[in-house]
Amino acid sequence: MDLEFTEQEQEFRREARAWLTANVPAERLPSMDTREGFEAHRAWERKLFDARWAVVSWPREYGGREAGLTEWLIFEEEYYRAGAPGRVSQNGIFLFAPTLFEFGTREQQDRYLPAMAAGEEIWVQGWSEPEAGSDLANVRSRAERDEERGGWRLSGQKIWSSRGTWGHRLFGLFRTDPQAQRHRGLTYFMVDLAAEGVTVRPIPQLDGEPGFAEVFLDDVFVPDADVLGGVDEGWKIMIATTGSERGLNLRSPGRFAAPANRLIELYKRDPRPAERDAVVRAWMDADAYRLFTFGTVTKLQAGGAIGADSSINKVFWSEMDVELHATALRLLGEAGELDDGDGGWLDGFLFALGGPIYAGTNEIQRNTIAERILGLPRAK
Amino acid sequence: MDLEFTEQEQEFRREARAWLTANVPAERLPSMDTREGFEAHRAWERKLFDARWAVVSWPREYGGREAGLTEWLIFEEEYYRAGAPGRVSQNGIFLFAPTLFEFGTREQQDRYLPAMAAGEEIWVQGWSEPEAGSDLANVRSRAERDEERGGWRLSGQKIWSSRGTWGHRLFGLFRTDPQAQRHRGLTYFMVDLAAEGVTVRPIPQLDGEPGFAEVFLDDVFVPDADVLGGVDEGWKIMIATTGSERGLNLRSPGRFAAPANRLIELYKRDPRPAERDAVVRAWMDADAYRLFTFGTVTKLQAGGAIGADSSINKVFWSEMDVELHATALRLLGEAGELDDGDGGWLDGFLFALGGPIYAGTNEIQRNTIAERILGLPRAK
Amino acid sequence: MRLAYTEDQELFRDTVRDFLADRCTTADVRAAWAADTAISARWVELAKVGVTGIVVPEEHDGLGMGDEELAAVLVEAGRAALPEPLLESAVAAGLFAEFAPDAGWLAEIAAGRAAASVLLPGQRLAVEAAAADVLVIGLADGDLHVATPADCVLTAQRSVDRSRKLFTVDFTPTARTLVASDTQRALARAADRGALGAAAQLLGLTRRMLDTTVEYAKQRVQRGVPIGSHQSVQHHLANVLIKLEFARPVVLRAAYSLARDLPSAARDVSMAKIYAGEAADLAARNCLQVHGAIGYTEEHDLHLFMKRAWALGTAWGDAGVHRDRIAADLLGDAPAPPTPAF
Amino acid sequence: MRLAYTEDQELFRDTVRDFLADRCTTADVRAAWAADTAISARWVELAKVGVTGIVVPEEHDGLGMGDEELAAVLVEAGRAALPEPLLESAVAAGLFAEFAPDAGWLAEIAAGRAAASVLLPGQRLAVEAAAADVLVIGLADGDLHVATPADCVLTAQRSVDRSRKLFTVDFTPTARTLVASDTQRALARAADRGALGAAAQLLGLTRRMLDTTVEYAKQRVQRGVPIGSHQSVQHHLANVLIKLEFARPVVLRAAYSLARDLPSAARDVSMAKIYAGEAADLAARNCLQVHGAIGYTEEHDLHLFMKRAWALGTAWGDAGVHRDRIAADLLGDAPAPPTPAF
Repeated sequence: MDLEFTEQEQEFRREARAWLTANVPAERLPSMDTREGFEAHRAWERKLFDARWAVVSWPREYGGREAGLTEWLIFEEEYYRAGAPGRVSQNGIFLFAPTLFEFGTREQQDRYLPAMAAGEEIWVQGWSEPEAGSDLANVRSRAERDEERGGWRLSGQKIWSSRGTWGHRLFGLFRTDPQAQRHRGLTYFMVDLAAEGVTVRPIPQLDGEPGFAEVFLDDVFVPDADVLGGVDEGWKIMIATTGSERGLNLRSPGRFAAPANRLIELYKRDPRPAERDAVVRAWMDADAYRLFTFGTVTKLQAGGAIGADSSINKVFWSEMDVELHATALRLLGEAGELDDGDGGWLDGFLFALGGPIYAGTNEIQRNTIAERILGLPRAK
Repeated sequence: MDLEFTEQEQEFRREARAWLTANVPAERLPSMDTREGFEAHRAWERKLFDARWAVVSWPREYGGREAGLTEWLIFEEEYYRAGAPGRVSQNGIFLFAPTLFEFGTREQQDRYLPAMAAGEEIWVQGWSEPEAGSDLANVRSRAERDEERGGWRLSGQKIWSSRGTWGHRLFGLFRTDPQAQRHRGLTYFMVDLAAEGVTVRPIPQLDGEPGFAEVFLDDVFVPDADVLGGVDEGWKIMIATTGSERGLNLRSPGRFAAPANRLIELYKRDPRPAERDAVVRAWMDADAYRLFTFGTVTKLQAGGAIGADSSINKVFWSEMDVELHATALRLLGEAGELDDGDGGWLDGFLFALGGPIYAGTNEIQRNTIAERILGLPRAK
Repeated sequence: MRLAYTEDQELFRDTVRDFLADRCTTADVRAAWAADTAISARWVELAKVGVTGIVVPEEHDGLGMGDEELAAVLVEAGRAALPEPLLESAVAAGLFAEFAPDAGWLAEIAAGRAAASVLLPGQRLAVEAAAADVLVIGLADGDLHVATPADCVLTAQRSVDRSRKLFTVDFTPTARTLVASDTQRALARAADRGALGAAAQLLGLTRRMLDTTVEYAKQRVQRGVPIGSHQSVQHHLANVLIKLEFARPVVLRAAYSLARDLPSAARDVSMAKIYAGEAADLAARNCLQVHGAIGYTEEHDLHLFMKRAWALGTAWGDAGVHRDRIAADLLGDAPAPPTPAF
Repeated sequence: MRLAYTEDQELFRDTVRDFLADRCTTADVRAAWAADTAISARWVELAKVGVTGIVVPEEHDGLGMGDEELAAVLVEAGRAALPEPLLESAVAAGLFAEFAPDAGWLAEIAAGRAAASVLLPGQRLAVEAAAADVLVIGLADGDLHVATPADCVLTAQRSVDRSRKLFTVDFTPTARTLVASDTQRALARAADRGALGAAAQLLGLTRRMLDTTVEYAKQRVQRGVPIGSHQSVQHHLANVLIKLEFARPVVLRAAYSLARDLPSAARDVSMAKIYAGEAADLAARNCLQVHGAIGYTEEHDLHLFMKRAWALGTAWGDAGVHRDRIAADLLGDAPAPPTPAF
């Protein structure tokens, strides 16, 4: 066992910390789900990109530092520790990019990755559909062949598309073979949201801002160049991406260590002994999550895979995040129901409540744990 | 609303308290699931009976006081408050007697009720079978007609029969119509455990004592006089009894108020602030249970029925009971793993763990609540 | 022994329920979100049903009832997420009746011509302080003041529930505003009425969230089956019902105790606030989870009830505050504070 | 950065696992229940595999390893519910190595010719005090004594886990038994080793209860389907696995910290004890529930593991004690006690 960081890793940490200290905006940016906040967050992404901190684990040619997993963990710790803004490009750089790296052509990568990393193009996920719920194999949106123009005409409806209100491009599955059942006959498309036939209806979230949207597609032309991977092979490709969504990338330990430490400070400022154990619990859980992630990184570095373990991870962090923020609101006493500006505890609480729902509800995750890890018979 | 007791009720309370104070044994009796303890508990039942405190809600002719529900609650509060012994006749007087009163003939009542109330005959439940689990409609034990002798010959196997090791008589369902499916074709029998063909195999419980038993019946003759209600009408009759088991009778509020108050004393003797909230919670839950029961009694006195509400009741008390005792063990610190003699917390904990399992697991109770009270579609 | 409302009380409650089902729809609640004040034309109508004057003595045109009836009606207010300061006006009315019965406010409130806001010792936030006609302010030293918004510097605060128009109050007491001194006991009782009223509303909110979600779970079909047939959904909702059914008698008992000023009243109220708050918290959590993404939007009505539940769980003393009070009473490990600190 | 055992450590652990699978069956554990002492012929065999001498220095015929290897092996001991005082002997060995390396006990323990019991400041119960060859007793004033059972008046106590032969110890310290003074720091470290060892065993117990119950849930058919296909059963067991998987790295880190005497070692150990204890508690609760009545009997093996889990959850400082220690460290609301009070 070795829980120390190497001198090189520590130097990486110092460099990241120095840059963040000097550059993180002193005041919280407006919500990224407002027009103004969206632009402010894009500008921040640009700044990160210019200093080569936007996508540390990517290849240098696309703006990264080729950082390993440990360095990535360190960067994330420093990022959240510094109270830096949320990542408006998150769906692109964390969720979609791994797929593009694995299944995209060189041309597609060159075309999309730099703009994504620089915050120029914000990507939007197109997974859920109103009738399909969390069951992606039920996708009904379809793509019809347009030989003449060399592409496809897409029609249908996507929902719960994060960043959909202001974002630029959507990635998602469409049914290219109407005869095929369930997860067969689906193709992975990249769609320009400015294209003719696209209508975006913003949906206000719990915090009142249109953080996600419904996207209607009516005969939207997408050229062959924007098909990712092979036609009818979308399911296989999608699995890789949802693996990322549920796995390591979206929720780095730094994401929870930072608020856990802020919670300790909040408690110390005005101790309420009745909440002491909840505060300790929140800090311990964030710490346990960090250690769990260390274990996962160790496994990955030894050539192992995450697989269904990501379900264990997702249930834990999403429930911890809700409890952590609920504890903070209780510590605030009477003020717990108020927007607390820079404190951001209420916003954080509302945001956290989405955790047990999205990327596969925790109920489905628990079924997955039972069936795929414990080997229990399939639930009916 | 009126949460006061009448002068008459208060007088009843004083009388009960005075008698219990004078008569409850100073030392805890040995476990009723040992031979010695079983007899000691029977002797105690006899003493209760002689003073007309064994079955306060029964008619005077069978040894009762015709107490109403409120008086019954009062008696139970005083009974547990006094730290009086557990009721070895419980399965008979609380679980089976309501059925016997409702469906038995006058002869059956005269024959069995007085001996039951006096602790002379201890009754044993014969519900579960090894393969049927909690699904009583799956009963496989069968009764074949014996016209010649005027009765039935019973064969099969019952399991988890509380008090089965030392008890005298068993009540339960047997299949009289082998053609009938599920809950049809079942008949309610009373079986003398001393009869030829009965084998009792004691099963040690978590506490090491044979609190329940497996009962094997091999061609056991039961005369027609010991059929309760009509042939093939056992299911309907059984429903009434399980209603009692899950409902008001088995778990009076006094059953929890007494240990909750003892828990407060335990905390005060050696306060562990980390357990303060759990102690307060246990006391509050016991108090809430008392109020809930008051609500139920109010409803019953107005002519209402309990019905599926008993599932709400059962989940609450059984989980409260486990938490209450677990809290006590934590308060005991290092000694929490020890048999603590008169304290009885460890025994109480082990006993409480059965609560969420028996009389319909809490999982099944929650399904019942969802389906029968909330009206959700049947789980598959 | 009888733990239930009387037939008369139930009749009154049912009348209010019917009125609110008609006149306080979720569209009306949304209107309150958008407006500067939640006090609308409905206030006079509520007065006509008797609701604003429940605890106003009969000689001042009220119903002359007490905490039991107030709690019964506030359950309905919770069910409808009624945004008006009904509880605050009732708390104020209690103090008026005791210390300033002839100041004229009692009849105004009973008639729906006035609404009151209130600020008790330890509280920093006053509901509808700007739009209220009168503010009743109790100070920690026991002085009781009656002021108007014009006497105060008010700073608006944004509640998670935007229909709650909250303000911090900067108030300089004067001889003109002072109506009584040494009112600590009455102020503590007023705080208990507030906590009881919040608990009652939390019960109604829980019921509403549960009912809404049960309907959804019956109708929403995924993979060919209604989601309500999944055991996980069934257990989520069964757990809410269990919490609710055990909170109900606790709130009822608190109303009974407070109405009679029993020695246990403060403890009983604290327990009611805790139990109702926990039921509502669990309802919000589980009902959101059962709804999934649709429940996470402001387009769906669920959030109106969740946010009210969170706000009222915090207001009038949260669970920690009330648990401390009960612990002090039961375990004697600290002197029981006479009034919940907020 | 690498949070995992080395290949060598895993190899050793696997050897012990195989040994225990063969030589510590549930029949063997039941035999320990029935006997006066749980120390059996297996003790020498354990010594041959190296297990009794893990932390005994090599010059005294031990393996000269530390807390990491000890924890790895104790996970296996937990999985098998090994009843021998392996942890107690290791804690004693640590103290011998520091204060009485030449008293001869180290080699005796490593060879399996002796087993030790231990009583640290604050503890009232000693495991196997009567059958042990030697008792190491630390007093609150920092004096360290080495005694034999004959030096003490022992009173047997009945643990819920009858394979744990517990005694209260009435011991009069003498100059003959005294081996060192001012050992407070070492005694605190010894208590931390005990807590870590309990945590490790709790992990193994959790895994065993879970595995046993998963098998049962696959095989037990009710109403035509395996009970493991019910969502409620799936979620009960998934919740246990989640607790276990998050407790594992916490215990691993504690072993790492304690092995290196890092400044955070005490806090890390406390966290390990809490997490492993909670995992085992939940496993006991949920696995019993999934088994139903059959799990409630002493005929079924489940109870052997549940009872050990309850006992070890309490021993070496329960969750409340360790939470206090972490709170003191994190929140500074009280001076951190150097050693868990039991």
